[in-house]
Amino acid sequence: MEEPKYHLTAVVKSRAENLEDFDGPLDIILQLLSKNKIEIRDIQISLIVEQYLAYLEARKRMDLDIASEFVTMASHLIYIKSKMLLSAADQQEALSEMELLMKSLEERKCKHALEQIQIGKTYLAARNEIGLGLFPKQPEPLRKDERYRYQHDARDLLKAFAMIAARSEKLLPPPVSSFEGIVGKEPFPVTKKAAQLLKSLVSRGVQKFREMFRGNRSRSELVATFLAVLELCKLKSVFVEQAESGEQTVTFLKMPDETKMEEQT
Amino acid sequence: MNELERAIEAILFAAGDPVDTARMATVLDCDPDEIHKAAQVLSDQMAFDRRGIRIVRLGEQYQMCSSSEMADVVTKTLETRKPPKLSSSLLETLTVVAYYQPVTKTYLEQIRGVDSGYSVSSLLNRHLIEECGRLNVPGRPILYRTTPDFLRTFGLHSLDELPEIERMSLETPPEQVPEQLAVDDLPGAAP
Amino acid sequence: MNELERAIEAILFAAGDPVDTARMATVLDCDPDEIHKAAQVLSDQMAFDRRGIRIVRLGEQYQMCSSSEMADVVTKTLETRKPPKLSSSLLETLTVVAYYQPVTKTYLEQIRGVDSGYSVSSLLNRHLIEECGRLNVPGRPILYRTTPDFLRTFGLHSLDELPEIERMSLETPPEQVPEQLAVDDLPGAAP
Repeated sequence: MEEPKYHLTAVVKSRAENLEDFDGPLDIILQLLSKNKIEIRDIQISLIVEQYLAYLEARKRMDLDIASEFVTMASHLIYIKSKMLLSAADQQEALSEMELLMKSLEERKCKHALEQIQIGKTYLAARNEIGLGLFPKQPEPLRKDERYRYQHDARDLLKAFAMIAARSEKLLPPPVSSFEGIVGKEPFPVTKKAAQLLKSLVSRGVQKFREMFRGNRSRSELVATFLAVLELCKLKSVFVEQAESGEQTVTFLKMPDETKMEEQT
Repeated sequence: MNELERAIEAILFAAGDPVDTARMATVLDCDPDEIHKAAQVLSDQMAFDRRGIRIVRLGEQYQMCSSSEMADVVTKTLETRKPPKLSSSLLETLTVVAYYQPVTKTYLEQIRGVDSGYSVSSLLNRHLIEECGRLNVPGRPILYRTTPDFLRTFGLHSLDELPEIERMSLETPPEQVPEQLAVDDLPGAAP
Repeated sequence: MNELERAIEAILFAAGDPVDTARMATVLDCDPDEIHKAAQVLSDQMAFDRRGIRIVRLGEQYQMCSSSEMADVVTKTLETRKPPKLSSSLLETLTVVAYYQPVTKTYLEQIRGVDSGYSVSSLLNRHLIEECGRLNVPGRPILYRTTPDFLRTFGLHSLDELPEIERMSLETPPEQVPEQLAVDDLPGAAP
């Protein structure tokens, strides 16, 4: 449904309070009127009628739908305008007339929309039974696979540890890994160190405790030396005492029992 | 029957509900077009062999269902019934939703000119329409659209198959109190 | 494919659940033996064609199901919700197992200070920990250790790559250290 368009000069209120030209169909003019974008006094109805006739002339035929719509709307315009011209007191009444007009326009649209819907409804009604015999089924129960499928940062483990520590308010037993390089393994065997010490003591008799550590290259060798001295003491193979000077000395007594030494490794 | 067709057959069977082409494409690591092609081959073969099961296309989804030729034995075995045909007012409401979706109840009542609360809830119950969010205006009214079940029931493969009509754009009035319009389309359907 | 096979296919599809042979025989107005024969033909044909769907006999019933070869893609497609990520309590339990393994439930409950039965079984389900023998003490409690899945999840190649726990993280946080202990470490901060 093609609607005729109208051109009116300097009727639409712009922001700058200048009046701009209007181009568009009649119902837009009515809308603009209702929103006070156009003053009824600025509208020349004769101009609209002229343009409408020109439109008819161009189309060379009468569209009854458009014609009746035009007559309804144009007559309303004339009615409203004549009321406006009569007295300012009639303005309110004129405005409610406008609203009524707008409403009837909306209703016309709805009616048309519903008529159009009937086309679709007829089409659907004919197909109403096509799919009624197609039965879908319930989903098959899922075979659950709960295998974990996310990636975590290894540091999440540390955070979790901190959480436990914070909550328990007591020291957690350190895990085995914390002892690695201290006592977990014995990179420098105590037995080997004990043998070295014995060899050195046998040749010299007495030695300063401090000297036993001379030449030790690693923390584990230092530990081994200390443990070896303690172990040899326990086996009564050496004797440790503090001299007047405050210096500890180690004295060789006898060779220890071999089997007991082996338990060390 | 190739591997892709086997997989689609298994998925559609297990799902029961319509399955998105895109979802199958992701899982089966292939192009959606390949899914469409394979599903179409399967569907055609089933129709040609007049099998007891069929595959139907519903927009961008596929669904497996029993053949309508077998509707009688299926309903007898399962002791169900074919759903009844839609009444004229339900059909009208459904048509408005189909053309104007997503649409609010107020908007469709404006077009139909009658209260449509009963029709809407009835279509929701039949899974022919569903909620699809809310309109961002005061009151945040619920929006409705048609479902894949709607397509299947009416033997449509997509909404594009609906005949073309002129759609009006209405001035949406502020949410109307349906009091003035409270002539329910179902006489005696008191709330 | 004959009419009886078509009907059985449609019925088994729509039912989803197992269907009695007798019930199908009644509905299809034939002998149960004929149902058995037709269902068997259908079942064999599907297996032979390696279809995505299969028919299995369960005593006097038949059921249609998706092929187990397709279980993976079916599960992937249908899983609507991603399985949840590890909760903090699961993560804690897993951490204790990782650092103290092999470990009994009692020991890890002692460390965590809370009951951990649910966490342990949940981690077992997710294949992040596994049983690895029993501790040789009265009651012979089960020992747990982490799995290769655990290493993969945390991007580790071996347990040696577990981040080292710093002394700080093992100790009570400073703000919770009792006053007398805290000041000892500070020279000149005599009470």
